[in-house]
Amino acid sequence: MMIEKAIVNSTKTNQLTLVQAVTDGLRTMLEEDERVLVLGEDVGKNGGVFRATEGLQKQFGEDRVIDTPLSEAGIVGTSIGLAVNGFKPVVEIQFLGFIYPAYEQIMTHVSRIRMRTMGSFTVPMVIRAPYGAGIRAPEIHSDSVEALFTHMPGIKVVCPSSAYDAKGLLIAAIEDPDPVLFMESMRIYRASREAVPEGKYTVEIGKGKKLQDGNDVTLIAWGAMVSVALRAAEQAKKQGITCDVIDLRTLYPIDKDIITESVQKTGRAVIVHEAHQTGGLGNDIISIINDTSFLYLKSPIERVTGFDVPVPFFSLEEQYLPTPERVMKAIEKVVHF
Amino acid sequence: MMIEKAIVNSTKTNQLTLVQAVTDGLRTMLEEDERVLVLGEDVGKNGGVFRATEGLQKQFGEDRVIDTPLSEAGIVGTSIGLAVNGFKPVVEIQFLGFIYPAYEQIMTHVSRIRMRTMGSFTVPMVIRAPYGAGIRAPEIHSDSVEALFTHMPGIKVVCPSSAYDAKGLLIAAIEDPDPVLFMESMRIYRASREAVPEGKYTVEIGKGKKLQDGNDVTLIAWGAMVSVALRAAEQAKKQGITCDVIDLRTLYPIDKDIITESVQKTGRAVIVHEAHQTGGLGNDIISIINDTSFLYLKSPIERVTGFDVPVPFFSLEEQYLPTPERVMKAIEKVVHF
Amino acid sequence: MKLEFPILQIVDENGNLVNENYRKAITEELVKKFYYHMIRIRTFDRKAISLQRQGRLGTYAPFEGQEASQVGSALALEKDDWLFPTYRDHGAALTFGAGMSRIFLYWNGRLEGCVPEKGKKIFPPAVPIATQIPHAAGAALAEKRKGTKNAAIAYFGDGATSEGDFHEGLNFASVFKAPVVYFNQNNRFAISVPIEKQMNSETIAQKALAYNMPGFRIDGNDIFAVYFQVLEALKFARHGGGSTLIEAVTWRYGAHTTSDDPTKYRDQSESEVIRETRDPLLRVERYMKSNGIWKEEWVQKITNEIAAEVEQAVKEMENYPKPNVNDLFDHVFEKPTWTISQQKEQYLQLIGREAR
Amino acid sequence: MKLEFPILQIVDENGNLVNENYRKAITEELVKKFYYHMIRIRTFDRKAISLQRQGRLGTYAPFEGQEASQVGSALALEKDDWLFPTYRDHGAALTFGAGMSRIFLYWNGRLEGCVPEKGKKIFPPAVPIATQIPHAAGAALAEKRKGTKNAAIAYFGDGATSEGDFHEGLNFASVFKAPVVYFNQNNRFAISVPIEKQMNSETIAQKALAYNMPGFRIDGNDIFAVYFQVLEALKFARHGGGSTLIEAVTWRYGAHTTSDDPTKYRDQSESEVIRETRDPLLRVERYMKSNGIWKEEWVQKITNEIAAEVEQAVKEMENYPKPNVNDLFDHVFEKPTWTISQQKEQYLQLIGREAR
Ligand SMILES: Cc1ncc(C[n+]2csc(CCOP(=O)(O)OP(=O)(O)O)c2C)c(N)n1
Ligand SMILES: Cc1ncc(C[n+]2csc(CCOP(=O)(O)OP(=O)(O)O)c2C)c(N)n1
Ligand SMILES: [Mg+2]
Ligand SMILES: [Mg+2]
Repeated sequence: MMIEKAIVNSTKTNQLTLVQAVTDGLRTMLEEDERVLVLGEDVGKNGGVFRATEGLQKQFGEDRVIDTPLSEAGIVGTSIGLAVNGFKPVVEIQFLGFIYPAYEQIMTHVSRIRMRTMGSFTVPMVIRAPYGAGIRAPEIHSDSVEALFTHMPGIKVVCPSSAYDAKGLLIAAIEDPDPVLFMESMRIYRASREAVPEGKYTVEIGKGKKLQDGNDVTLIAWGAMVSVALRAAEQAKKQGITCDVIDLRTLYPIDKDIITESVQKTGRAVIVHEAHQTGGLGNDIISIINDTSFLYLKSPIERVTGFDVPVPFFSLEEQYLPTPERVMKAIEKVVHF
Repeated sequence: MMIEKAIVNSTKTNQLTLVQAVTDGLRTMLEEDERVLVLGEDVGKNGGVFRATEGLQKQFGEDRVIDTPLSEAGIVGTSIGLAVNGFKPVVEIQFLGFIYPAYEQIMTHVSRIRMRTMGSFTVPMVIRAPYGAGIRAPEIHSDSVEALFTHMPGIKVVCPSSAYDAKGLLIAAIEDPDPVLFMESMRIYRASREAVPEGKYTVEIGKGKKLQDGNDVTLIAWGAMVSVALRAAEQAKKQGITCDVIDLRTLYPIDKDIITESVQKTGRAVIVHEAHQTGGLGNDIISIINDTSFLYLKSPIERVTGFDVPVPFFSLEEQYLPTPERVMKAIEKVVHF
Repeated sequence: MKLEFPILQIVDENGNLVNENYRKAITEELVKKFYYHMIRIRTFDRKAISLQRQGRLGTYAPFEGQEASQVGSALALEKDDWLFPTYRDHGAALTFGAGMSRIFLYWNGRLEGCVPEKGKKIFPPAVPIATQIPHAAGAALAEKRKGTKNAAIAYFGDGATSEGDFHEGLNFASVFKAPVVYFNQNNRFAISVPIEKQMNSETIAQKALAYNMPGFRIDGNDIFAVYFQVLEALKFARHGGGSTLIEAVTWRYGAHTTSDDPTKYRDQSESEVIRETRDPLLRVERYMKSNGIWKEEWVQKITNEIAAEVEQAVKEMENYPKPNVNDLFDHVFEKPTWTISQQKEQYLQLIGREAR
Repeated sequence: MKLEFPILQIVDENGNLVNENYRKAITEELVKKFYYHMIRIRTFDRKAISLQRQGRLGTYAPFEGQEASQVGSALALEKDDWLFPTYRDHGAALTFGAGMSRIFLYWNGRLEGCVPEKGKKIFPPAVPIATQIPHAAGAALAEKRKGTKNAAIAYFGDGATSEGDFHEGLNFASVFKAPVVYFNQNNRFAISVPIEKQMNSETIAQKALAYNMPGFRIDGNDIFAVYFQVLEALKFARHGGGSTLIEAVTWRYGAHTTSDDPTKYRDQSESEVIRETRDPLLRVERYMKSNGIWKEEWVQKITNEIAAEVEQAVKEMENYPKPNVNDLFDHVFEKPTWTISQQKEQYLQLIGREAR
């Protein structure tokens, strides 16, 4: 594990899955700051359909962990009112693919109120949403639409790939004075456990993390795609190709420096994401490299992404999602250009 | 004017503004195909807040040109039902900045019904929306969010910059068997007139248009930014720099060939759009050039775009929007790299 | 307009006819049809759950307990009407003529599951809650414009009434007098959220008042009430009356879906009580018995037939051609865009197949 | 619950008190306050239109005709309450204490126009229709959770009732018993669309029934009815009763905005008739006259004062520091992201200014 420059108040750790780390982060902040409220569909008694809010209503009461009507615009819209009036709502959208009814509220209010009022009103809100394909969920439960929010000035977008980061970034998001969309990959919710410190600590929003050092190619991924990139990097190593592997962690604002530094070293880059290619963040990353590292590039940058098709029914989702093989192919392409 | 390979049934032309060409296109198709319906807020008696549907209700009746309740999700959702059941709804969203309430309907149904049913149901719908800044409109009336739709598989996105193209593309969109978002720049609605043929003709969706030939830099723009690019090209000429100027016209699917051909000739590109930079189409275009023309590039590609801030209140909109000066600066940058 | 919405019944829990007006309309044939379809979809439902448990089906949304609502409403339709189901209304879809193996395919993550039988106007299930409500208004309006007498039925749950699309759809339907029956199955839970937390109103039927639309509240476990009320609403729709909102009060016995654990949020013994007292099939059985039309041989016969039909559908599902990767790319547009063609080509090359 | 929603009046068109219950509550001071604020905002409104015509203001949304609704409702508020206006409710905002020059700035495309006076809980005007309706629920809920007695008022038009946010907001407010007054100004048009095409229901008040919320329909040109009904609803809210929906039936005399031409869609002579018979100011004038509290000198005095105040506000607006380009970049986040900082720096460099 990488050493984080984070303020950890406790040295005691627990072995947690990503989703448990989310619960732990919520609990920590509900304890720490009474302005924090948790709202959403089924987050109370049921503890959330993924159990991310398990036990929280029991511990903090129905006033702080609130089951809402089935209405995403209502949840977000009401939370705007709570946020401008002193609370810090952490709302759960049950699946990112069901965030669209709230899109207007997020686009025209959550993200704009600070600017419209020159800071007189602010919306310190976190919107949590499980996202992505790969768990054989019913249709429309598997969207990965971060780009709809990174193109929306006024909101930050975060996407952890590990339990440690999940808790630290979630706490940072709740403490952030501005709205944050917090994306949680369902595919890795319970994929593994790692040591997560008890109590409060933060991971800085806006900073990526180098997971592995190499010389030949820079791999950039986030969320569930990080492990895909790591597996491809292993395959590449067998061919004598070594990779820098970067977990972006924050999708807006993107950590330009970590990308630049790496690409100026390797001269090659492969970006992996599960969202569609057209309009996906891969393009933004290519632009960053174009801007910062043009003369360093040895070959065109490759994107390995979900296709330009709706996320399919689950019988075809493995074909839709990037695989280590597809990433490996791209690595070969940039190396042998 | 460029010669179009379009099927024009009439040799008679009228001098029309862009918005009049839209009306003409609607009238032509209402006459031609009785399945075509026009729906929206104020499109009937009032003829639309921009007069784009002026006179149509009178001519075709309240059954075909329909004033709807104030409800974008209702308009689009109801039109889905009309479309799968034999009609061709052409809906008007009063301003693109008010399309967000309909985002869920567009994202999960308009764009997906064909795939979800393997073609058993289809949605031949056109969504027209005036967009963009520069007319001193009240706040939130000036968004330019094409990228929210180019990242949505299953819908095409079109954005004409001239009256001729507006009519031809609109007719092509109405005849398209798939949904099309048709963006109309308010800033150029009445900026000029040009000869528009009477009757039916189409401009092919998916094809850009070269407006000017040059050797040094490729300028790529659409909608209201085309004239900004053209003015910059003029300035550049005075410095001895000649530009290819491309009007993209269709934003999804982007005309890859016209871009590739030009950039492989010039080796340099400047993309101009009024949407925010992060997540904007400029990034997609850079990716296309990265994929197709890496070895031809003489300098990093430049983007001249709206900033990563909400489109501001109109007292600052001229500062927000790309100007010929900003484009000129970028031209100098790519030339003197 | 009226303000009170008592729960309407035609046949009570004990199988007794409580509204004499319908005595003549209730033929033996009709009652047997009711029973046949309810046992048919219940058999399907149980099979689906067991397949899911065996890993032969994906996550599944069961409807046991709601058979009267789904069968009664679907049987009231004419063959050219439209049906807009949710993820829980495959009971209604099956009754209306959806292919059984297709429903299985749907729950196995297969696109083919949304393809309706030829000529059947069954829309793909609405997964994003309430989004089908305006669709039904539009499809019905199209029928009206074409001058047919066809109508549409849209299914939705109690939770769905909280979404904006419910309101916008009903408003459009009422303004345009679209021939729609808005058929609400109030099973009193939206996953874990009980109706008291979903809304402050005592009934869903009263929400019709906001649109000057006729609203009715019926016993959703009484298939007679469901059938005749929907029939009447359809007649009203076909004759230019516009839309109706019907609230059918019912209960799902089991989990929200096979991924859900109802004991987290409610006492499941309540389900058992309802099963014993208010089960929709039991009620028809009681009615049939007290009217002398219950025949064990007939029941045995249809039970066997249905079992065979369900087994056959499972077989069809399991023998269905494997998912075709071309289908990932080929149905987004009538003609694929270059991005899709290029991505398809590259992908097929990678996995070693030719683009067709 | 009740089903009938007659239009409530306290003072009729001729200035006669028609509900004796309020005789005592109607003091001379109150009536003068009504008149003062209505003439004040009318003066503002006319000035704004004339500034717009002279090119000194951007597109403007006038409210003339709706003064009783806006003033009566705003005067019922306590100073710590919340006000959620639309683009047409600056009359209400002004009455509640918004800075007049700020309202002018708003219509001149200035961010500063949305900055409330210190301590004033006035939200920026809702431009996307109906979006403020859930905001009010949330802000009011926050007050309730803090244990205050503060409430919120949310303004919206007849057209706004068609949006999903109207429904979702009222549902949330009713479920959580949020202390809100949902104050609808039914001016019977949404731009060009008359209410008959907007909804099939005869009243907006009846939509309250969908949420088990008290609903009232009042004469929105009768400031007495508006004031006392809103006061009562606020009291109900402050004491834990939850939200109320009030439909104030009124009329805008002029165009939807200065870009609109009402003669395209309605006969403007109707406005003239209403102006003569039902004008909100005229009604108070008649009341004052028949109750002997109308004093020409007083009217002259306040007219002069208001004229001076408006002129002063215009001056302030026009002498306001020019738009600062830094404001384009500096308020998106508390701390700008690098993309914003970089874009700002490059832009300031280009236009020849230092980043501050
Ligand atoms: C827009 C949207 N939000 C959330 C969900 C997740 N979800 C699926 S079913 C459901 C509950 C629906 O309850 P109800 O409408 O009562 O129907 P029931 O499941 O009881 O048949 C929820 C919240 C969804 N599918 N769509
Ligand atoms: C979501 C949205 N859609 C469309 C518009 C454009 N628009 C502005 S005002 C208006 C009519 C509003 O009518 P109503 O609610 O009756 O209020 P009024 O203007 O009469 O005060 C419309 C359609 C908008 N501002 N927001
Ligand atoms: Mg339910
Ligand atoms: Mg109105």
